[in-house]
Amino acid sequence: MSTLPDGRYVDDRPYERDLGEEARNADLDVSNTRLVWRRFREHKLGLVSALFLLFSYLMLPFAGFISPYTANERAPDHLYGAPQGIHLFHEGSLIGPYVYPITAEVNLETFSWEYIRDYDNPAKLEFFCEASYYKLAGFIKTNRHLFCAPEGATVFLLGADRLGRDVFSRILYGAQLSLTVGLVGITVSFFIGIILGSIAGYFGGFLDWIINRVIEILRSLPELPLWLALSAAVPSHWSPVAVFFIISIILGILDWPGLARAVRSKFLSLREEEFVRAAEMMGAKPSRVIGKHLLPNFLSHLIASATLSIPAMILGETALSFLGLGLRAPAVSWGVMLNDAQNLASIEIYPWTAIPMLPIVIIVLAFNFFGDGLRDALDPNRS
Amino acid sequence: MKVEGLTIGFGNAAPVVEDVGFSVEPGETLALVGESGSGKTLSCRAALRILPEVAQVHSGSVVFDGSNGPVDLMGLSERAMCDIRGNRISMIFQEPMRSLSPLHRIGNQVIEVLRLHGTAKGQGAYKRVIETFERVGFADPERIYQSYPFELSGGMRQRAMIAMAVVGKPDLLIADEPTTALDVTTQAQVLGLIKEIQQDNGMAMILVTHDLGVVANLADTVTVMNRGRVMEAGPAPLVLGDPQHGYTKDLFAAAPKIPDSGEEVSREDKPDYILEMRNVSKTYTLKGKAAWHPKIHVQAVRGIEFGVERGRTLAVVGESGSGKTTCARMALGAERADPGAEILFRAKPDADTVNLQDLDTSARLAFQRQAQMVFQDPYSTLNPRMRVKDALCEPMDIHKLGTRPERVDRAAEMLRWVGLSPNMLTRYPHAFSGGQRQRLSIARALMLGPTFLVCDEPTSALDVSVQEQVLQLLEEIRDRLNLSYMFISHDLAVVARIADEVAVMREGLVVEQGPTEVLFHNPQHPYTKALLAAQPEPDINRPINLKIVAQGAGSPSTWPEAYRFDGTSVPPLTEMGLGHKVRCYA
Amino acid sequence: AQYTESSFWQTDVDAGSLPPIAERLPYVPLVVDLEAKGRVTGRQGGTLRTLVTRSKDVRQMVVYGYARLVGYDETYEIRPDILAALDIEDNRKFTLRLRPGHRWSDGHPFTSEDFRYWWEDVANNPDLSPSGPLEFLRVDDELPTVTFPDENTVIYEWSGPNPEFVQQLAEARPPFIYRPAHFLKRFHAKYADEDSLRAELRAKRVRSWAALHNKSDNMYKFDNADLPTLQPWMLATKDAKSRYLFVKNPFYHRVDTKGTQLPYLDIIEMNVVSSGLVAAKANAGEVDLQARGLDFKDIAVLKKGEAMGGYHTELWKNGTASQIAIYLNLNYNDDGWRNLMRDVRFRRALSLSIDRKIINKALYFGLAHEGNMTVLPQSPFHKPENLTAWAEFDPEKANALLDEIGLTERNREGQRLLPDGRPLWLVVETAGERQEVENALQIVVDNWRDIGVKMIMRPLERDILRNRVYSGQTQSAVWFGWDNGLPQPSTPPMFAVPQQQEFFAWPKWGQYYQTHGEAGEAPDMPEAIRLMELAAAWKQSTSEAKRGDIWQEIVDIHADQVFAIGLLSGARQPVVVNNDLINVPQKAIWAWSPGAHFGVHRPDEFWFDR
Amino acid sequence: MAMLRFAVFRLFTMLATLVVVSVLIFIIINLPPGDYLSNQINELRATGQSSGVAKAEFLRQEYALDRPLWEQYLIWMGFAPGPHGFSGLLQGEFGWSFEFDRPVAELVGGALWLTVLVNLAAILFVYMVALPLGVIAAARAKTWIDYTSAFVGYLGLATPNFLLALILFYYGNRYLNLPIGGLMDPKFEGEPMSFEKMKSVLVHLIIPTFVIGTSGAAAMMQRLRANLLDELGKPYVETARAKGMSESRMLVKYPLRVAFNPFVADIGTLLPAMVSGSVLVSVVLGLQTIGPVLLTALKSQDLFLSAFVLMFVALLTLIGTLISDLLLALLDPRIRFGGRSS
Ligand SMILES: Nc1ncnc2c1ncn2[C@@H]1O[C@H](COP(=O)(O)OP(=O)(O)OP(=O)(O)O)[C@@H](O)[C@H]1O
Ligand SMILES: Nc1ncnc2c1ncn2[C@@H]1O[C@H](COP(=O)(O)OP(=O)(O)OP(=O)(O)O)[C@@H](O)[C@H]1O
Ligand SMILES: [Mg+2]
Ligand SMILES: [Mg+2]
Repeated sequence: MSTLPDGRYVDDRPYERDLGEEARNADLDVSNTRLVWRRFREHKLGLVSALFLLFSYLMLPFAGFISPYTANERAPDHLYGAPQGIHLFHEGSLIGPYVYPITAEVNLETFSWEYIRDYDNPAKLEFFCEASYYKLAGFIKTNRHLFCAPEGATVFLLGADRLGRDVFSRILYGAQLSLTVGLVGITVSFFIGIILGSIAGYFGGFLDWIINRVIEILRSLPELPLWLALSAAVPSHWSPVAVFFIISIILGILDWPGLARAVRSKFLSLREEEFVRAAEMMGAKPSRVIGKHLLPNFLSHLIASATLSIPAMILGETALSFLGLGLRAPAVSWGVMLNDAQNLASIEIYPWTAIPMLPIVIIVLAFNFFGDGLRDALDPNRS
Repeated sequence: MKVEGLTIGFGNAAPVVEDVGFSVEPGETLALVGESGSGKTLSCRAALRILPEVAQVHSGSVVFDGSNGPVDLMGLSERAMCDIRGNRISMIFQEPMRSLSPLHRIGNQVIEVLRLHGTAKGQGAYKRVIETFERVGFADPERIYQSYPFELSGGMRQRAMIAMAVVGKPDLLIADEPTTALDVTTQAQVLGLIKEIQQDNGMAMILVTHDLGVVANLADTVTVMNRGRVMEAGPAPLVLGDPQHGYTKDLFAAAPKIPDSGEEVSREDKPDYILEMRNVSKTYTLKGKAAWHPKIHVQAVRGIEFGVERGRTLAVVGESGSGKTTCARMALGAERADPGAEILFRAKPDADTVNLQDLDTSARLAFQRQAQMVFQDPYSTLNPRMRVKDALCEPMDIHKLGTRPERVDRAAEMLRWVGLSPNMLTRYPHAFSGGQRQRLSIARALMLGPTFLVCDEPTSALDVSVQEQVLQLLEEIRDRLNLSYMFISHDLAVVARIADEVAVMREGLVVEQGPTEVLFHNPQHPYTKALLAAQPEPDINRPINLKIVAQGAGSPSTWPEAYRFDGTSVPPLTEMGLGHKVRCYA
Repeated sequence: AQYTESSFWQTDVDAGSLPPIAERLPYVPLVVDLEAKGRVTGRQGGTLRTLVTRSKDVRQMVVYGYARLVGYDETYEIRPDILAALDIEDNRKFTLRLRPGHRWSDGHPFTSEDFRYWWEDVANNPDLSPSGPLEFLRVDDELPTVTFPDENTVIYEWSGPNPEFVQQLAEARPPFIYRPAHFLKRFHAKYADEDSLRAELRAKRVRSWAALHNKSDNMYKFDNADLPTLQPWMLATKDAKSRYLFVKNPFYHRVDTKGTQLPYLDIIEMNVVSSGLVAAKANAGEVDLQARGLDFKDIAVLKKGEAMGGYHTELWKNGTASQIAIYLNLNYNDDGWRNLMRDVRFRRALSLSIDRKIINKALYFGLAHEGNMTVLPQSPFHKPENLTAWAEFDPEKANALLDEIGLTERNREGQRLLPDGRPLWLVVETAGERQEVENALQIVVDNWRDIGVKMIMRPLERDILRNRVYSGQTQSAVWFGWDNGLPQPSTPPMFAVPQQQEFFAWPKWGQYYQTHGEAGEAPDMPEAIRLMELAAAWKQSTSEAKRGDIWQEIVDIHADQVFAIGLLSGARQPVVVNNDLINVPQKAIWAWSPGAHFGVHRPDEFWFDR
Repeated sequence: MAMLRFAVFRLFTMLATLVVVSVLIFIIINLPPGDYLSNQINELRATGQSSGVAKAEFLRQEYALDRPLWEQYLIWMGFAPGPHGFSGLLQGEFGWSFEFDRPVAELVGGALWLTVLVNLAAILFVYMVALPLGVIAAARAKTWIDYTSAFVGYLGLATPNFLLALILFYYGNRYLNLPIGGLMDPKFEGEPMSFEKMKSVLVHLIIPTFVIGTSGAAAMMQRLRANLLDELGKPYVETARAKGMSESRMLVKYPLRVAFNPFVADIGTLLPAMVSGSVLVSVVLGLQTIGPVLLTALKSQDLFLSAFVLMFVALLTLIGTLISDLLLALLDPRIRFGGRSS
């Protein structure tokens, strides 16, 4: 650095005359997905959520193995059994994981079940033991469980319900349905909603008019009577899961207009953006403009919407069961379990029957943070 | 305002602004010039503390000595900062389109500055805004007040930005390339306005610009930046007259000038037009004040007739808002002309002509393969969610040319051509400087190897040395590949250099048209004359001749009889010499 | 006798807008000896709060009020009530004797004119009754001759016996064969003048005088505050939506031995709330008497709230013959299945394999009676062995029975196969309203799986279920057992024989009878035919003993044939009673028919000891 | 002008759509087997109450339920004469409710204002809670306030409404002495509006508003947040900052308006939601709104009542979409509904 006598300042580093070479190095070959992943990793909460979700889904086939009971296995002597803690120390000495056996007795004064713990006879849990048969991953029939109740005792980690079924095991089994089938509806609804919404929004004019009329009509159509009619029309011998599957697809089919309108209105405005014009002038086909230019600019909303529909889809059946259409036994889902818990006794006297709320909240939050992480990773402004 | 030791970086990478310092006194103008991408904008923003979130100020202080004594802006509370921004220090952003909210009327966005700081209220504020609009050269300020940004031409938006910045009469104005999109007459007017305010209020100004002519005309001190560092700084006469640093020297040497005289080029008898526009007009309907108000119609272009010869360059110059961009867009079929127009394109000398007004899908695709555009506002034409790599590869993608690696290779090649590093391929558009984005736009247009290129102010945001490089590039490929250009620019020096033929537009009309040499050395129309006179020269001793400017740039009804427009009656284009047409009564 | 004026009406009496008590009562009021019934003679006054779940349930006040021409007493014998006497000759001729001086709630005399009006101008008016008088008035399609010899006498007479007549009059929802003629005539085209009728039509927004008449004339719906009534309480709120007040009828015909006019309670306040909240409200002490909307599963919560809510929870027994019964549809549209279901061994096997004990324990704390559908112990036809017939848990026997039928083939999952090779998947449709049904069926699913029968449960909307059953689309359905679990010899046995489609085992046979052969199918199973014969014999017979025998045989046939697989009976119905409310029985039966829920326990005798 | 023309054009399409919708509605509510009166007769018979049958049969003729479906439709709409001449929707006759035995108009009118009240409260709640929270969550993304609001929102969303209501009622009654169910203390019913009544209504509204509102609020908040985060990086936001706007004011004026686009698109559902939005919630909470009326009507196939309510909701939906389209055009001047130019 130097200051000339006339008050000028001149940099005195050697000066080379080449243009625009940037010092920063970036590897060119990284694919977009990799970059997104790299950025996603920085969102800690999102990462944890993603891992949790991954774990949850990977666990689904092994739900039978992890849970000590099968979904509809009843313990007739432990109706409304209270949650049992797992203890390690008994009278000051470590004897490994054990439970106190419980006997349930009717109290005809209060008309409720009372649980008497037998503190003298701790029963040690068994591991990799044999209990009732189930199908691992849906086809391997086995009776090995990660842990099971000791002889003569029960292990209800989260209590038992009215018929003496283990809430913990049912939550695990319920996840198999709740975490999968409901998503089908979301997929269907997003698929239709995005496609039709994009078409309406991007092309406008006549197509927009038509699609909007369809949306209006669909939206004006009452869902309630439709469900009522449907419940009469479904063939009787269909399994509950099949019915539920169909219903979630129909839910999806009925659900798309909201999304489609959102997509449409956003696209009506986005399509006027210069970069869309530019793409068109390069000769980009509509599908390309929509897929590569418009949708990515609406992705945040879509991610948020998807996350938000998840609890709705998981719980959709509880509303439907008011109309006799919900998922029903012997199928187990979180919605079914909560449905059973919708009475005062469950709240006041046997609160553990309402526990399935927790996994729903946790899963939904995980999806939310995962979605947020994804949004963040895709956000160009954060690079 | 005094900036010292400013270092800004992104993430862990090497800082992009390093140890930069400059200062400006009240009533003074500091010109910040330098290479495109050298960190000028970032430094200015840092002073206002509105850097992008990912940017970090590693060190530096910004001391602002306003009416309340000196304060270090870096340490100020967000609240206090709000008081300073817009009120004490205001800023004109480089890219006016993106910097204006698309959903609010211009007037609303401008008057807000007054309301926010309680400078003026109600009718008074409105008056002041309208007045400022007038002073930045809007013929119809009320209309502008009611318009939305997308309804304005590039230059008009820029003027709206300027109006927004100066309407609050700040102590310091940071003007980031405030006149790039303005034609020279308007530019002169705007610069005049700024000077006036400076004199009246003792306003200080930091002027970022590439136009050394403007620097020469306006600046008191100059700071030259390159690659994030200050190369040279000092009083304008000294730096301009006697550059010391190597970079400064190079920079000034690269400044284009209108050649003093040129030789007549012989012309072929029958021009081979690649694109010909006949009787092309375009009328826009504005969103009125409210649903029940009558609609305002704007005749953006009125009866244009010209053609672009194969292998040659047609330059279109003219007043901001005169319909140049509209013309260009119509030439590429991006906008439909009013009925009755014919826009004919002939891909090869022996091919059939196609009328762009009625193309079917496949013909359109074929046309789009041949014809590309460099947009005036590169920022908004780049999808903010697309990496540069994808944006550049997209044209090839669309036309299914090459394999993926080939496309990327070509993209890297193109970047190199326009003076950018291939490293930048993985960045998103927002992570570039204005000039860099402009070059991206050029690179993208070249990706397909078109035969016809419409360049809408392609070099306005480039410093002269880069501009030189780009122009060279354009010339080279024109000569090598027999490319034809339609070139829109406000920089007459650039036009003089690259164009074979020039059309001068005013109010949607071509007022004069002819071969470059003729036009530059024998201008007939008062407006053309005004344009030439208003062209600032990078020479401190040759100030702009404001008298000619005023005469030509004034309203068409003040022109001499022969040229005067009177309402809708307009003089015809009269052939004056070989290919030289002037709009006058013969 | 000396009657005491009620303080509730005192001001009206003093003001002269209401005659004094002695003039309001019939000359011979019905005197109730509360002490003899083991109750406590009470005091007038107080407001009783209760809840219903739909606003149309204001009709419950007609049910609870239970003022009938004749009605059941607490031993389920029929006694005259509004009538002073009812003379019956051979079940053919019925002489109804009214109480002289009896008045409608608006003070107008209640006379044979009111009966005549109904018979001639309502029941036989083609506009008001398009299909003529009610079914129960027809004996072999013959209508009665109805005569009105004097103001206080009405005679219904048929050539053959009509044993149903009296029972119907004592129902929870009786056919009101009398109407307040003085009130209704102004809506009747025959009596009203045309102009005022037209004005009335416009005001009420109805289209024809018939509709207007019909609307005004809802003795059962009880939603017209202007319509005079004979019930103990009358509606006092107009246009209410969620809160209905009923005040005591000043002309009510019953008094206690101390000369206090019944009902004791001045006001009944009926609030409409959603069904899910009844328990919560009861728990919070917001009701004084509540059974409707409360379920067995609420008992724990109710008990818990007793101390704070100032009430106690009585547990009555339900009066239906079976709390949960599975009906195999003997008229199912599918041949293979129908044949199987008609095989009594199949029904027995299914019944035998159900572990009722567990269900009882899980659902009712073991307090209900496990067993097949049969009459309740209070009925003279109850036999303990009928309750346990084919109802003890014996999967082995069940398996043996199924094997015996020939259902020996099984698929890989261990499910038996029909002779035509289809797996034995039994779809059980339910009305989906009761959680306990679902829970019970859960257990049944497991039980049946053990005998190789796969059960699929399918909840439906109540009306949809019914329509499906009637058209033979439903394989099997779950419903209550007979509504009337307490038949007496005089109880018409229609509901127990194939004469009603409402018995889900034989919808089509029932239709056949009900439509006189136009729809449905004639019974073609010997046992069904036998039941039909028994019903016919019952109708012809006049002797109590003979009828008793017939009833007994019907009950036995049901027990043997397992037409409905009952799971449990006598489940407990929680009844929340305010601690101050006196005379509410501790042990009683909660039944619609006979009994009209609270009706037979006479709420007009309940009172507040405050 | 163009806007006005557009509005008029939309109005006409709306009417046409309404006719189509009316046909569909009529078909759908007639889909389940049986009709009100035959179900009614069945029910009466099933419970041994044969005495009501005559009346049901009378109604069947009176309301042309014995005619073929298409004829019933025409009569209902007022396109064809019924047993008593033209008396359909077009003539302003909304029909008769069998279930409640009252004219539909009378029935619906009463429930309507309560419905609007409840849902208005819920919508207000949603906007008052979700709007500021969404903006704050975006402005302070990834801070505790963001996470907490997400958690609470999703908690509300993931709890079945009925369970939530029951819990709130039970504990609300026990510890805060809040009323259980209903929309006002029964004793105020039919009373003229008074301060006391107002107070009672407000107290009764607390839990329903909360229950209905939570899910809506969470949805709105999260989506708003996502949209806002997108906008926050845009250069025009910086311009606004450079003007010296305070962060909150800037957020509200600029990005919020852009981010609002998808919500304006959804205004179409807001109106009908005011009427039918909370059907199931109202049913379980025992609110005397149109929701339970509709559900009972549907379940019992009370033809005219359900058809009218559904038609009304459909009309509101259509008006809603109309308004939302017009608002969209106002919100974003760039929007044109025409076909793609060029
Ligand atoms: N968000 C970002 N992320 C990474 N790099 C960025 C980002 N924004 C700007 N840069 C880089 O910082 C450098 C300085 O940019 P700046 O906008 O200050 O340039 P400039 O001097 O204003 O150039 P021009 O004259 O072209 O506008 C450029 O090289 C640019 O690529
Ligand atoms: N979409 C539009 N809607 C309404 N008016 C428009 C629209 N686009 C352009 N205009 C108007 O058309 C006129 C010409 O605009 P155009 O963009 O062609 O000008 P220009 O010559 O390119 O100016 P500049 O040099 O400032 O870019 C201007 O008055 C402008 O306001
Ligand atoms: Mg810049
Ligand atoms: Mg332009």
